[in-house]
Amino acid sequence: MQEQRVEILYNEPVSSRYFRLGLKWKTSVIVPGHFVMLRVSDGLDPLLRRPFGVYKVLNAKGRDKLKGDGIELIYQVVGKGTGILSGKTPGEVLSVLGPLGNGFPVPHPSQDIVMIAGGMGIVPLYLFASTIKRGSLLFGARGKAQTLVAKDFKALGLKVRFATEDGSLGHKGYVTDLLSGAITPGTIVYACGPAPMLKKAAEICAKEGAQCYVSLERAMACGIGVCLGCAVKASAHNERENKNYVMVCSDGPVFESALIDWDRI
Amino acid sequence: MQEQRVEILYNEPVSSRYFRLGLKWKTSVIVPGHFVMLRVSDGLDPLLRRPFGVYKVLNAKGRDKLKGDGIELIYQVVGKGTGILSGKTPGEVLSVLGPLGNGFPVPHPSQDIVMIAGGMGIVPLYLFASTIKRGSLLFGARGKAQTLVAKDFKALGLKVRFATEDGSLGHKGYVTDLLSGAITPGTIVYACGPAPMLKKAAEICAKEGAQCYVSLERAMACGIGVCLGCAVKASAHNERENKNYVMVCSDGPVFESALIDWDRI
Amino acid sequence: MKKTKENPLAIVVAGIRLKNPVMTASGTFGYGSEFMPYTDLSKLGGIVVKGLSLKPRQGNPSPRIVETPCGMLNAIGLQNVGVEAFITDKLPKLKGVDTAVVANIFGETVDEYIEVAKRLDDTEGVSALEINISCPNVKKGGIVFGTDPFEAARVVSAVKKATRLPVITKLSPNVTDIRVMAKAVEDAGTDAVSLINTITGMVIDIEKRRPVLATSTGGLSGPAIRPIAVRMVWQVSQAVRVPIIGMGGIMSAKDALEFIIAGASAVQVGTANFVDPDISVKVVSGIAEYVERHGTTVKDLVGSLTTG
Amino acid sequence: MKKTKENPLAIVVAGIRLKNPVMTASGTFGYGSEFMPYTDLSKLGGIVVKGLSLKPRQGNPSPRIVETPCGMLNAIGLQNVGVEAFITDKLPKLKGVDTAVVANIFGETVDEYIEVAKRLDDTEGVSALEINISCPNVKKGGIVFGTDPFEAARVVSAVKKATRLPVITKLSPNVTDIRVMAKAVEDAGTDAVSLINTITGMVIDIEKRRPVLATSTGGLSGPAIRPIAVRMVWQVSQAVRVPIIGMGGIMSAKDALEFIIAGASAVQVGTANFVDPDISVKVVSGIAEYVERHGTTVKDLVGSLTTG
Ligand SMILES: Cc1cc2nc3c(=O)[nH]c(=O)nc-3n(C[C@H](O)[C@H](O)[C@H](O)COP(=O)(O)OP(=O)(O)OC[C@H]3O[C@@H](n4cnc5c(N)ncnc54)[C@H](O)[C@@H]3O)c2cc1C
Ligand SMILES: Cc1cc2nc3c(=O)[nH]c(=O)nc-3n(C[C@H](O)[C@H](O)[C@H](O)COP(=O)(O)OP(=O)(O)OC[C@H]3O[C@@H](n4cnc5c(N)ncnc54)[C@H](O)[C@@H]3O)c2cc1C
Ligand SMILES: Cc1cc2nc3c(=O)[nH]c(=O)nc-3n(C[C@H](O)[C@H](O)[C@H](O)COP(=O)(O)O)c2cc1C
Ligand SMILES: Cc1cc2nc3c(=O)[nH]c(=O)nc-3n(C[C@H](O)[C@H](O)[C@H](O)COP(=O)(O)O)c2cc1C
Ligand code: FES
Ligand code: FES
Repeated sequence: MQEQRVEILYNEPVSSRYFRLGLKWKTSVIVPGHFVMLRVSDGLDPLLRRPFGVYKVLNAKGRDKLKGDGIELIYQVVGKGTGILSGKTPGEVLSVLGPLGNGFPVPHPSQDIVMIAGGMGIVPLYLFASTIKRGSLLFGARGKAQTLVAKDFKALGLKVRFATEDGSLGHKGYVTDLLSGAITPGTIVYACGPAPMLKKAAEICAKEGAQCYVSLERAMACGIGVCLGCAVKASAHNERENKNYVMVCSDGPVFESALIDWDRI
Repeated sequence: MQEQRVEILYNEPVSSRYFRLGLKWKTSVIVPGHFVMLRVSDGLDPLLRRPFGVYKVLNAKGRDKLKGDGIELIYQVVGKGTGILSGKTPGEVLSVLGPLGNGFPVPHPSQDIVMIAGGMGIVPLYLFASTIKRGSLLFGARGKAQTLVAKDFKALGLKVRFATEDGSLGHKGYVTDLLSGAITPGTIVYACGPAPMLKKAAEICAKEGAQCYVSLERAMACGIGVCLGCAVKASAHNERENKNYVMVCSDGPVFESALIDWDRI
Repeated sequence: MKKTKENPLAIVVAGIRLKNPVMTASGTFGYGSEFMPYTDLSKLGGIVVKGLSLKPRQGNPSPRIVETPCGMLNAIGLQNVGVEAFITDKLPKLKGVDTAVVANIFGETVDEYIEVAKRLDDTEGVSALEINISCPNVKKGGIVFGTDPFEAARVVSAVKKATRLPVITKLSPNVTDIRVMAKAVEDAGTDAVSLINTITGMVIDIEKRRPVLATSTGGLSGPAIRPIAVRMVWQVSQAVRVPIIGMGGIMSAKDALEFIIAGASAVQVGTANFVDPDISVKVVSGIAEYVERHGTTVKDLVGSLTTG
Repeated sequence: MKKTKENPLAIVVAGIRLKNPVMTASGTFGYGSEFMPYTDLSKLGGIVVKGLSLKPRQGNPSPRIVETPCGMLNAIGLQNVGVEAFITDKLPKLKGVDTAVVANIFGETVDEYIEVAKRLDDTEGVSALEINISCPNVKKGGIVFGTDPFEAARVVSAVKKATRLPVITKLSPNVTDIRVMAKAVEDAGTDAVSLINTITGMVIDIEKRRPVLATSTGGLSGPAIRPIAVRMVWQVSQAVRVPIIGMGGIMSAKDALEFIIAGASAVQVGTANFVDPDISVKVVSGIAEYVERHGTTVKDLVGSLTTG
């Protein structure tokens, strides 16, 4: 959990706006769903760390494959911080805080597993899938270019169904369109992606009686539950527990979908 | 004079804290004493450009050797901006504004020339010396390590005398200790270095009746005479011309020493 | 019926027609002509020149500037050539440049403001006056005009009487409630307000144990102050009806649009001109791109913020 | 004659003995114990906990934070567990940690301040109270206590009467003249002042044309505001005799020393804790190195600035 300075092993473009970042990492076991906070520059702008999910544990040893020589992150260049990150070269050293947060709960062996990802939401789900090694994935993306990482998924031997808004791959439309058809009341759904997608997935699961866990994203300052910046409104059910807001970084990022007030997400 | 984005040709350490920076530069003729303003990062911190003198014109062609394929700067890592600069690699592109300022005046062919440099003050004097190809240099530095660039000077065939505070090379003490002995009333002195050194040099020259030109440094924001930030107080003589302050960037950086109010430098 | 396609960037502020909402801020653009080698002045909505006083002023001792995180402090001390030399030496150089020229003026007494305003009143080539009230009021023991609503209003109504030019009053952010100041100068008859001027700050050299600036404190500008400036523009836009010119840390079209959406009819680019002397023109083209992409006009964007 | 070598970093502020002048700022360090995995709390001069109210508060809707150039805005809305849960659940976790614990308190009425203060008065493990007066005064239509010298003084004297603990009053920077506020709370009996709290700011999402924060505006913190904070500490140090605790954008020992030299007896590190949870301890060792190199003490450095 400590802050550490780790070496960059590789930082390679997957496509023009997506990069795989390999970091030396020997210290702690990663649980799928964990994230890390990277400091992209020693300067004061950008000031805050940037959160990223863990995609892979490199050269993982042992039974659960969650401790190895390094970790791989996948990031999309969207602004200042990720722009600077994309210019880093192997051998450079980054300050990393983590692993942080609570991971995905382990499913019951008898449960059917459906993973549903939108865009970069694929990241924590891949690590989860590579541990659990069963279930199927529904993957929504803007277009074909963004589905590159899905190759890794297929290599795991998991069934992957695509949805693209432009119809360039798989179903034309939203990935949540595929969800009702893929679940039954016993299914456990793991979802990660943009808020509207998660909201829709939560609704569908509630309707179909499936269990649903979502991994949320929120602008973060500290990543460790102290700034109270990454709050999301808890559902009325949770309000009775006297927790009106939950913190994505320390209470999450993975939540049971019923705990979230989806109207105020 | 325009802002341009130029490619880094090389950025090599001379010693641990000094770097030679080669930049592609085909556009404009450089006059010795000119400086450029570099933007070390596209981010907002550091916000302002950093001023650096021009040390060399690379592959210079033609009579006056002042137009070539590139320019070389030498910089010392002293803070945030120069720290970032030292991490840049060949092929990266920098935004450069320049050449800026007014260079050293050309001496009369009959005049004896003495150059006196302290630390990084060597930079503009080297370009001057490599054009004028005569005279002698008095070079003051903290210790032996900082005198590396003096090799280039010797290669020009000029006489160099050193002064180091720790006595590790040449005279033990201040470089200005050597000045009285090196000049006569007809000499023209070109000085660049820290303010106390310049002040002392100006005093000695005034006393000995030698002409003296100094190249000043001052924190700069714009480099083009509009922010009025780099002001230095003019001497009483200049006050009569209704110029109480002169701007180092646009009125200088080279000034006749009598124009400066050395008590308020 | 013919429908002339109007310039979607054009905006009228205090009766001044600007071809686009981007002006350069006083003190960061000299007298304008210094930027001719670096940028195309005719592409700018307007130029606000360095603050002018009745007599030339030599300014403060040096050091006058110091960089700060994402900003800078300046204590130039309002050095300027004086209104006379401006009219005879500087203004003629802008002849033929197709942009609005605004003269920023200041004084140490109300009378001085009046005299500078009068001198500029019959000067060709000046589109408006911008009154800098962030100046020490010598008669009031150095308290700045701009932090006292009564004194600010006094200056504004005096200048209004002394000139036929539109008057923009430039507000200081160093106040508890900038709406109070804005209302005071609106009531005094200003045609527009511009904000924000710099925020007082200080940097200390810990080795010398002295302030870096010769005057101890200076004015903070640059992107560091932008969130404060946007907030103040938004507050003022809800308090007054006169148009607002917003500024403080604008480095890009995105930043400028924050001010416009918050309620500014036009913006001024300041410190950024030091970083890139062509940046103001880049802000213009960025705004043009945004307006085009959203099929809107600057006029419609002004104050288009939805809150709550 | 034996001369005991004293700790050159030690300082007494408002009767609290600090082993060094570095504290953590309220709202940026949770209730302290959250940082145990990341840093050694016993190396800190003190910890100021998240602002406490009489009842638990749920805080503001989300988004609550946004990054700005060299800073951030927050609108947490003073979410906290309430004074009761602090005493029973949070404070015991700091038992055995060798550092001063300061409880930051606030209320929406003077009575609420009094009740929180009273509840903490007989609590073991609390060294002092810090009163946050940057809170909306519900009885005065939401005007914050901290921008009105009379209201601020009312809070301070009420709290002073309600507690035997030393009282530190935390000043808001959103005022025309912070010296007036400092003097008002000094006269009301505060044992020390701390400054600055955040400066109100706003960031707009230009695509949505909405403020990024759910509450529209938030408080600006981080290195962007440091020059303003240093200036205010210096001004206050010339206006009052009570000790000053300085803060605003401290990221390093160098920054902390600016505040101390300007007149602060101690400093608080805020936003920087988010960037590096061990940074406050690094500030301590940097100050130790400076004090050693200069053969001086923190006590002698306080207010050692030479101007003019
Ligand atoms: C728990 C968690 C895990 C994440 N995992 C990944 C991942 O594996 N791969 C990946 O590419 N991204 C991930 N993100 C998102 C990533 O943190 C942001 O894309 C990144 O911080 C943007 O930084 P920037 O400086 O480039 O963008 P900025 O310049 O800061 O902003 C650019 C745009 O991105 C938005 N943005 C900024 N910060 C965030 C944020 N924290 N969350 C969402 N949007 C943001 C801004 O609103 C703006 O529109 C994750 C976020 C969280 C909270
Ligand atoms: C006309 C001119 C020509 C110059 N030529 C050279 C050169 O050829 N090689 C070279 O190494 N340096 C040169 N300098 C100095 C160089 O500009 C500064 O060292 C540089 O700006 C420091 O940037 P920084 O961000 O690393 O330091 P900062 O983090 O900004 O400051 C570190 C330290 O350097 C001091 N400093 C900052 N800016 C300046 C400045 N402009 N002048 C003097 N001291 C400053 C600060 O007070 C501080 O003590 C020149 C300066 C001028 C004005
Ligand atoms: C070096 C400098 C000089 C300035 N001089 C003046 C001036 O003469 N008159 C004035 O009204 N404002 C002056 N200002 C304030 C700017 O016009 C502007 O209000 C302020 O810098 C905020 O904008 P910015 O952050 O874009 O720079 C000056 C600012 C700087 C940085
Ligand atoms: C997320 C956050 C929460 C804060 N909460 C409080 C608080 O509860 N009470 C208080 O007095 N100050 C609070 N502050 C203000 C800080 O204590 C401090 O005064 C301010 O952030 C300036 O210091 P900095 O720039 O080092 O952060 C908070 C600041 C931040 C960033
Ligand atoms: S990011 Fe600070 S509490 Fe979650
Ligand atoms: S640096 Fe701006 S006038 Fe010289």
